[in-house]
Amino acid sequence: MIELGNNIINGLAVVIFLTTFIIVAHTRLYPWVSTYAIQSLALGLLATAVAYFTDSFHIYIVAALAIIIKSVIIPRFLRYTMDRIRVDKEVEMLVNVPASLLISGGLAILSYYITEPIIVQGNVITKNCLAISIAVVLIGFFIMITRRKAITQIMGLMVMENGLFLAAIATSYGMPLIVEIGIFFDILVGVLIMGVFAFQINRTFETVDTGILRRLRD
Amino acid sequence: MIIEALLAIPMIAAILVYLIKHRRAIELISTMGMAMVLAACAYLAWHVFSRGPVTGSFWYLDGLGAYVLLIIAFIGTAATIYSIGYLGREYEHHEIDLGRIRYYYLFFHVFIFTMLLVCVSSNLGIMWIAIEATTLASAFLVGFYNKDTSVEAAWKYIIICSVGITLALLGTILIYASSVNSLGESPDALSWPTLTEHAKNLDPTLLRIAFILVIIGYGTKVGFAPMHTWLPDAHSEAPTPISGLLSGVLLNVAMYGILRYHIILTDAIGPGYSGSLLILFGLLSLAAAAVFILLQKDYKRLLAYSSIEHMGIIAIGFGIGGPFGIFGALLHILNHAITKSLMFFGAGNILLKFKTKSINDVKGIATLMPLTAAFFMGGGLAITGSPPFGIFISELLILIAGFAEGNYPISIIYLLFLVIIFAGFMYHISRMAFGEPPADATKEEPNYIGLSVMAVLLMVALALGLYIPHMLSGILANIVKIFGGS
Amino acid sequence: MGPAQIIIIILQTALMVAIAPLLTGIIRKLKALMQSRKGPGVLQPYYDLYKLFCKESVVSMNASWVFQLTPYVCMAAVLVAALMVPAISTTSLNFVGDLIVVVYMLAMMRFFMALAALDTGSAFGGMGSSREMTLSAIAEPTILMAIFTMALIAHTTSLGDISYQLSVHGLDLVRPALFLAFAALFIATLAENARVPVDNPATHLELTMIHEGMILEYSGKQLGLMELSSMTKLMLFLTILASVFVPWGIATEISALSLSIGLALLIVKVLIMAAVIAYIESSMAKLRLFRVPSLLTLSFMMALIAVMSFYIL
Amino acid sequence: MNTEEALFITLVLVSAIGATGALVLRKSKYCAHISFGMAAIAAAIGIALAGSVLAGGALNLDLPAQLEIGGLSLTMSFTMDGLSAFFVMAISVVGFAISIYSVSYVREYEGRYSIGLLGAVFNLFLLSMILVVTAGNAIIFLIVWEVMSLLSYLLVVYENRRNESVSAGFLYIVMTHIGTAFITLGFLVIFTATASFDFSTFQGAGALMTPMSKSLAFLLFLIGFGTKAGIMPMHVWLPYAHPAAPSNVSALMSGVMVKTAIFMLIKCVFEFLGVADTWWGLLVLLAASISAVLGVLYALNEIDMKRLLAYSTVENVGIILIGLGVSMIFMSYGLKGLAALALIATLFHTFNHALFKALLFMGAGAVTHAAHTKNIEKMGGLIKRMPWTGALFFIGALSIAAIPPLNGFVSEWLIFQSLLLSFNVPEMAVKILLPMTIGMLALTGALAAACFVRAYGITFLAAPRSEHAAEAKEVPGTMLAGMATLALLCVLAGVLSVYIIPAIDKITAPVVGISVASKMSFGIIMKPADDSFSSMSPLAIAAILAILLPLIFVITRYYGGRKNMVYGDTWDCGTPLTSRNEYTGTAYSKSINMIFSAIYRPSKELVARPTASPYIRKDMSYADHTEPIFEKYLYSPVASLAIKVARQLSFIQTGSIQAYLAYIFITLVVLLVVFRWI
Repeated sequence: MIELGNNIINGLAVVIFLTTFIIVAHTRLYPWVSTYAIQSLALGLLATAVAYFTDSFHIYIVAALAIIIKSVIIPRFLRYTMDRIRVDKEVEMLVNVPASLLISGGLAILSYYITEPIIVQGNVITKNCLAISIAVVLIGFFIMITRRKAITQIMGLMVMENGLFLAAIATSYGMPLIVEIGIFFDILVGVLIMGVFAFQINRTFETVDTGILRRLRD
Repeated sequence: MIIEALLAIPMIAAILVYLIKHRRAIELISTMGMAMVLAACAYLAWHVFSRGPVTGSFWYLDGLGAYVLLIIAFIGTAATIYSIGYLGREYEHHEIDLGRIRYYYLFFHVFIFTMLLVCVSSNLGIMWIAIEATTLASAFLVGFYNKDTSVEAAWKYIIICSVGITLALLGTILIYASSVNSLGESPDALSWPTLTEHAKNLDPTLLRIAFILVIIGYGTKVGFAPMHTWLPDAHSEAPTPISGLLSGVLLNVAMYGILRYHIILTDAIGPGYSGSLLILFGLLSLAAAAVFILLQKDYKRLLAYSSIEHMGIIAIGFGIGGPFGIFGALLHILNHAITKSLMFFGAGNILLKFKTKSINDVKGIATLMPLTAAFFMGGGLAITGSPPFGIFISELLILIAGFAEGNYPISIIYLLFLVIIFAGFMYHISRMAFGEPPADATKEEPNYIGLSVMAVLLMVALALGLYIPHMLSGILANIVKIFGGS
Repeated sequence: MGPAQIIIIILQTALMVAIAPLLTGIIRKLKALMQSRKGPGVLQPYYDLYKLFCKESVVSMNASWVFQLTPYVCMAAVLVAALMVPAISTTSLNFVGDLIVVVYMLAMMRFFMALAALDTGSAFGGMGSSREMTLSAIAEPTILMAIFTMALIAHTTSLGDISYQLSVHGLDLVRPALFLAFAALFIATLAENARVPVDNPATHLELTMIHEGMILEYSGKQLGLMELSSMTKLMLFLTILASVFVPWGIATEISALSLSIGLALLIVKVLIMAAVIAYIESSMAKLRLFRVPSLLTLSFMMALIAVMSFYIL
Repeated sequence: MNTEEALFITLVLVSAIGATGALVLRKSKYCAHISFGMAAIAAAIGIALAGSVLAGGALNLDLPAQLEIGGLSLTMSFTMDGLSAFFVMAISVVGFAISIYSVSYVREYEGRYSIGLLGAVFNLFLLSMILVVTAGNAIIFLIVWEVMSLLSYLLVVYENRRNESVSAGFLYIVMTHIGTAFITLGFLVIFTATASFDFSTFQGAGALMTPMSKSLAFLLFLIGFGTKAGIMPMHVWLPYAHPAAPSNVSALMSGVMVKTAIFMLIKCVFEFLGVADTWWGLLVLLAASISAVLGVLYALNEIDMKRLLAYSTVENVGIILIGLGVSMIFMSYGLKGLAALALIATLFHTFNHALFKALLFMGAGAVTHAAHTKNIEKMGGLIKRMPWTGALFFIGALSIAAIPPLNGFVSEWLIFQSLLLSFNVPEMAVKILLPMTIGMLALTGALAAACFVRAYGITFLAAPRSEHAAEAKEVPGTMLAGMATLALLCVLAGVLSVYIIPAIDKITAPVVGISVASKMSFGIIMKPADDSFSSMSPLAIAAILAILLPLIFVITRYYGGRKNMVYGDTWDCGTPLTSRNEYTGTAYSKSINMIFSAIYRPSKELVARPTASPYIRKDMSYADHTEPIFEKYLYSPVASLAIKVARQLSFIQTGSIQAYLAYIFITLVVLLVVFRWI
């Protein structure tokens, strides 16, 4: 039973991991969003699995929230924004795909290296996911650094958030419910506000390329 | 109960100022609101300092929290009153319309609310939410003028801080994990009192990793170098009263976030580890500030960098620790809040007058606006740590701590940077204050309401330099005990 | 200090003033002889002075009271200095001041003279005063270093005591330092008294004048005073050299015999030095102004070596 | 509450009233009278206070603790012993004269700058100096010390629309702040041994400290206080800041403010640390000799009246420190008597310099006030137009040129004596080093004389060199009164010095641990604490001069018959003589300039506009500059290095958000990896 649980959870974790790499690899915007949606879905399912195997009720709610907000609302909002500001659908990257993939791989190894002392002494069934989750966080961060469009930066942040969520589930079956809800709310508001500013950037500079945001410097 | 009330006031004020469409009324309400917040905070603080921490289902307020709370309320009130004069002037010169004013005060109060929430929340998770919320609320105020630069600043602000905050959340999660491992799953597994209580049982490895994430995460918001990059942009682009609020208060709130973890680690594994990280980032910040203050061309950015410097000083103070270090750092939080907002208010008057933020274009303030010049110079001397102003005492205490704890090299580097920064700062502000004023400029003070506020702030800064009331030192001494590392 | 000493002090001071012009006359005469000229009589300076004192003085419009006051101050200063210097007897106004005070009295004289030179607004005056102050500035260290040497040898700086110590303890106080210091001070004397090779007292060629340039605007009684005071100054210096550095024979107690011996020996010593000066002046050319410093540095080094040799030997 | 405390508190109150009054009545036309009147009263109280302390009283004023933490309590305490009383006396006497002078001097600024502000800051500045020398605790000291610097800074930039005074002020405030940093470190080094900041516990702290930390503290103090005192090479600010301020303030700064540093140096070295090692004294001697010689050399070359005086302050601080250094050397060998002698000489010269430097600066103020320029080349002939100022300035010049029997001479004589007595030092090397100092001091003295002949001659004598100088008017009575007070004191302090020495000895006795008054003053005679060595009597000299001068006058008048003066033109080689033929200040210092060209490193440019004929020039312009060594080779390199490094590093703030995120990312990764290692 636990075995099965472990397999399922690890499997889903791997899915999340892979989707992250796909996002790194893709060069067009819409697939990003859909990949992100899939990743979030996997995350939700993983949460559900955890909830089922540890039969703790509040994680079901968390899972539901995850699926609704992360794999439905946010992707829709992002698509809507992209349509509104009519960005060209290219992802402008500072580091090309192969290099990005290699670096991401390196980051993954790094995160194993870092979390190793925790994993050896952890005692929750999902502990192996911790490394993956940290890897996802780092790679999300990497995406924010190397992709120039405002939208892609938001996406990167979202990927990081997914990594966090995974970490929360992995290490401690999620945070207290109230906190989780608060966090989801924050993320949602955050994305909305960033979208608003993306609009403003587009209005002021006729582009969402954050590379040109260099008026303020010393 | 009182805490709920305290949190309710700014929200109500926010809603009211947004609904009402009359400038005077808006100003009145927001002033009233802040006054009430101040009163409530004063009451809470009295309660805490006389009867010990206030606790609630989600709330926990001890001396440290109450102290920061008071600073928020005090500077917040000052900022509202200053805003009346400042926005009033811009309104009369038709630079902004009533809509913008409503928008301004709406987010002003929401911003205040979020900061209050940070201090009173007992749960680290909720504290994280609140800190993220401060970013979201203030982002709008940073982008207030909708100019290209302000939008850029706002974007950098929100993105960089969100990333940082995200890392902080990861840290929080790890802490939670360790507490769950030891305490088992429970809603208050993240509540601060519980964590400090059981700090000894927490898993050190997790704590250490967590603290790295937290100090980088919240440190981004505090403005530690090298995560400080957003700060000068945001603080210089925001409307000046908000700059004062961001520099004087928000940074301290974020610092408060770090301190909570610092205390947990102190209790768990002693002050050494987190302390040395604090010192590291403190010195980095001092260095960065020194570099950019030396060749600064924009006086609001100048002040922003000086905030980075002072956050560094505070971090060093807490990092060095010991009675003097922590006492000095706590005192420095207060001094810096007062002085920095004073400086920004002065900069606001200058900006209203000269319509430029470039240091080279500002000359002869002493001739055109004697009072502003006096307060600005006074503030400048105070902020660079000259006696007889408060900051001198707190900086000196931190230096003494360095010697008392035997951290000689750190203390000397610290002093060196202070001197360099003094030189750079004086160079800029003396060029601004003196010299032959532009021919066309008229001799007139733009903002008298603001001046009264500045006068009060300068008086307080001066008083704290000459005499520290026993009440205050008693309070600080109590707070120092919280850092005890029992 | 009884009346006898007082009388002696006054007498020997008066003597110095009285024979100062004679000294100058003698030097001039010796120079003339060495240059195989006949030259004026040795009493000529007295005639000159008398003539000057009988003349009215013409004073520049620009001049102020500084100019008027200076001659009297110069004379007074040099007299005060003379009071402290033992000439024929070791008794002198020790308590009033020591060698340093003497030097500073002469500095006072110089100070007023230099100001008076500027007072008339003539370029020569300015030139002279500038050069005078410059040269004295670089001569000063030598003089004080020489004084220090004497202080080391005799453990005192008051002139009377030095010459007393030396003449009483005789040769067992004699060190190489003494002669080095003597030589150094002698060079300084040449510089201080505007003698060749530093300055030419006989010249009136504008661009080479130093001392003469300073007193160029004086005339009549005032000029007379200035001349007399500078003659006395030279006498003073030679007396110091004679009765402080090589005081042997100077009267250490008050008796007619010893006093007369002292007088005779003093005159002999001074005459010898006068001869030396005359020889130098007729055998050497005046140095270029900016060569003088090297000469004075040399004298300073001598004085310094004097001190060191005292310590080391 | 005893008399001293009462006096002290009234002093503080009076200054406060003066300051506030000046601000309140800034519009009234009696503003100057009130503010500076109050300052004068405060100074008078200061004299009384110092007097009663010197007479045997004591001040120990403990205000409530300013702050108490962790067993450390910073109390606002003010104490006065003989030493501080001496300095309070100097400050108050000079302050008194200057306040009187200022009443009508500040009229110069009417309508241009706020008199009220000047009056207020002046009052506070005077008070702050008195507080500095009475502070009883290191923290309080640091506070009042910096406050003093800030107030003087405000006075330096008083003419705040002139860029040069603003930049001078900037240089000043930065240098003094650096100095304060060193002082703070010094105190902290002592603190680590005493665990308290009270000066009472600092007393003899040297016993608790390791030789290493003692020497460290000494160096820190020497640099820190040396900056304020203007020792080379920390003097750079002084020649700019002192002249930039209004003349009455320059007088205060040069006259007494720099002395507060001397005070603290004596206190720290003799009372706190105790002279541990001979090289301390030698180091002081070295710095002092350099300051003295270079100071006077730069003064000689200066054509700006006030900057000339400022450089001469550097020189005199050098002389003072020569005395101090010798005293330290004697102390290190336990030759207490000689140490006492040297210290007495030091203090006496400190006091004298306060008197005549303040007098000279006031004179400079009067002159610039009348001639509307600080450039001595544009003055001349003022002695006829401003006879009183001329006379008073003359006295100042005589005293600073150490002409007997004035005060400058007496103190220099004492310093010479203590140097001459250095053959008592047991150590050969030191013995041989000290004569060099004698040479330096002699050179300094003679050059100082030259400098002030030049200053006085070019400024006051001969024919006026500009219109302004030609129609200069004598300054009002109060200004003259202020100067006359100090001039009189200069003469008295010189002539009656024999009776002042014992008073100073009372002060130095507890510091050095031995009283030498009985060996120094005998009736009208003064001896250098060594009976047979030498003796001197300014009073007698004065008397003899007083007899001789009239005597000589009468003799010359009647010998060879009475003749009357004839007035005519200066001899002009046949061409009419104008002020353009006069010897200029630049020309006057030219010969010295050439002799010391190794130090001045002069550079001259000669621009000639030719005409058709190669022999006739349309006109020629000549300019020569001397090179400020320390600025060029010490300070500007450091400053430019700092700027350069900053420029190098400023790429951090590129403005690219990706870069910013990358910084965070790298920090994170690095920290995590490092953590994993440890």
